[in-house]
Amino acid sequence: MSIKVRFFASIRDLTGRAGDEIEARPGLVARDVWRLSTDGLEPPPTLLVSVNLEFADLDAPVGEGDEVAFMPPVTGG
Amino acid sequence: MSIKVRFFASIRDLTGRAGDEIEARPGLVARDVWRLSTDGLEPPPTLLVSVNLEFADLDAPVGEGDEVAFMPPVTGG
Amino acid sequence: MRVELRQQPYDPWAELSAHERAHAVPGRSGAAAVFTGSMRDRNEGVTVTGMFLEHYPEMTERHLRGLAQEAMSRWQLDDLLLLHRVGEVLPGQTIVLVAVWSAHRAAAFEACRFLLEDLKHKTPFWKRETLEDGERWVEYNTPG
Amino acid sequence: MRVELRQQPYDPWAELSAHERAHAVPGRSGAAAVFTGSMRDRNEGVTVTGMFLEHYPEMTERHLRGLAQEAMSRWQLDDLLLLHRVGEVLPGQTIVLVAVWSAHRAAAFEACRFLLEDLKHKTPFWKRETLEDGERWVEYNTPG
Repeated sequence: MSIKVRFFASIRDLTGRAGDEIEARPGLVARDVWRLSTDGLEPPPTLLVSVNLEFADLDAPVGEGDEVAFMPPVTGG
Repeated sequence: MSIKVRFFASIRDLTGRAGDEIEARPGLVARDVWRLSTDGLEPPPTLLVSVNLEFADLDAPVGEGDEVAFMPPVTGG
Repeated sequence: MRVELRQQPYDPWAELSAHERAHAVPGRSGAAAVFTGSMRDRNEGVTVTGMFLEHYPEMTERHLRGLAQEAMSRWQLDDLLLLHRVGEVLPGQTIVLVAVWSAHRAAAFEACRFLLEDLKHKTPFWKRETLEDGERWVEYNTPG
Repeated sequence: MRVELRQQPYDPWAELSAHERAHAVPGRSGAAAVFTGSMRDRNEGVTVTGMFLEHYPEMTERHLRGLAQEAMSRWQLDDLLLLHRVGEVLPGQTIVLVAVWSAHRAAAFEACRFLLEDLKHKTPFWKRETLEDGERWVEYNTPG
């Protein structure tokens, strides 16, 4: 099992990719997932994070089978 | 010239008439018009008054050619 | 900007559609806020079978024109539509339609609510309800 | 209660008319509050010729269902309709339609505004504008 990573909108442009798949390891948090999938890119201050379709923060724990997404501030409506 | 008096909704039911016409005299205010057209009925505490199609109060001066109306709280919308 | 008193029932969505077809500049207004108020078949726990909406024609029309002008300039609206029934109304029929168009949502929401609160508390309309065993005047509107 | 994402343009007034015909109980709801948001042809002083509305399908739909449920129970609404475009949008087209039905006006106004503020600030949608000389992401929504 692994962790599914997705990037949306301007964050996808920033990272240059729509998603990633990384190996799950004990003790990972969302910030680690960002680091591992972006070659150490600094997370933008306004970055939004979700874990399994719910907003979370960069310190949220993530594990096997989780889907972690990174996105910019939303602009719908 | 005289003063035209109109009663609306439950105030018309209270006074038993839709309107009146009274002789203008110097120094009249809306309260006098009420008294003269209603046989001394006490004005209800929630009574609304208009003079020439604008809300006014019972102390508003009225004179020749004016239209004075008495009505209950409004309930539109 | 259009303000009308209506003796006959109307379909608020058809009115809005027709108004936009006639007046809207495509791409101009980012926001429209709309309120429709309809006659309920119950009020204060009692079945209501009909209603008569009385008004003070000259004053009501004058008041509504001034009100619409005030909202247009205060919120710099692109457009405004206000329809209000008078006379006999039946349950389920639309009594009031208020619609405002503006560049952004805050102005649209605020102006729509402002117009409705004035209609409820300052515009000369009076409702007389027909109940199963008689009639009664609605004595006051509830706070917004 | 109905929540839908739409790939194709829609007419908000026709949607409301059809929804009421299908779902409204005549005489029940005294109030309906509606908001429509449309694409403007200018934004921040620049001409905008088109827009792509990106979303996060699984999360956006899940979020919207939860949001609608929350509004329904918090304001004890009679009904709710929420439509939102995704994909390519052109100036003048309706992006969002929010409509709520309730017994009284305060609940309708408040719920409608609550839904719209969530759509603007918490629901996963992102706008990419097409300008005359390129494209840009809309970076943030203005406060309500």
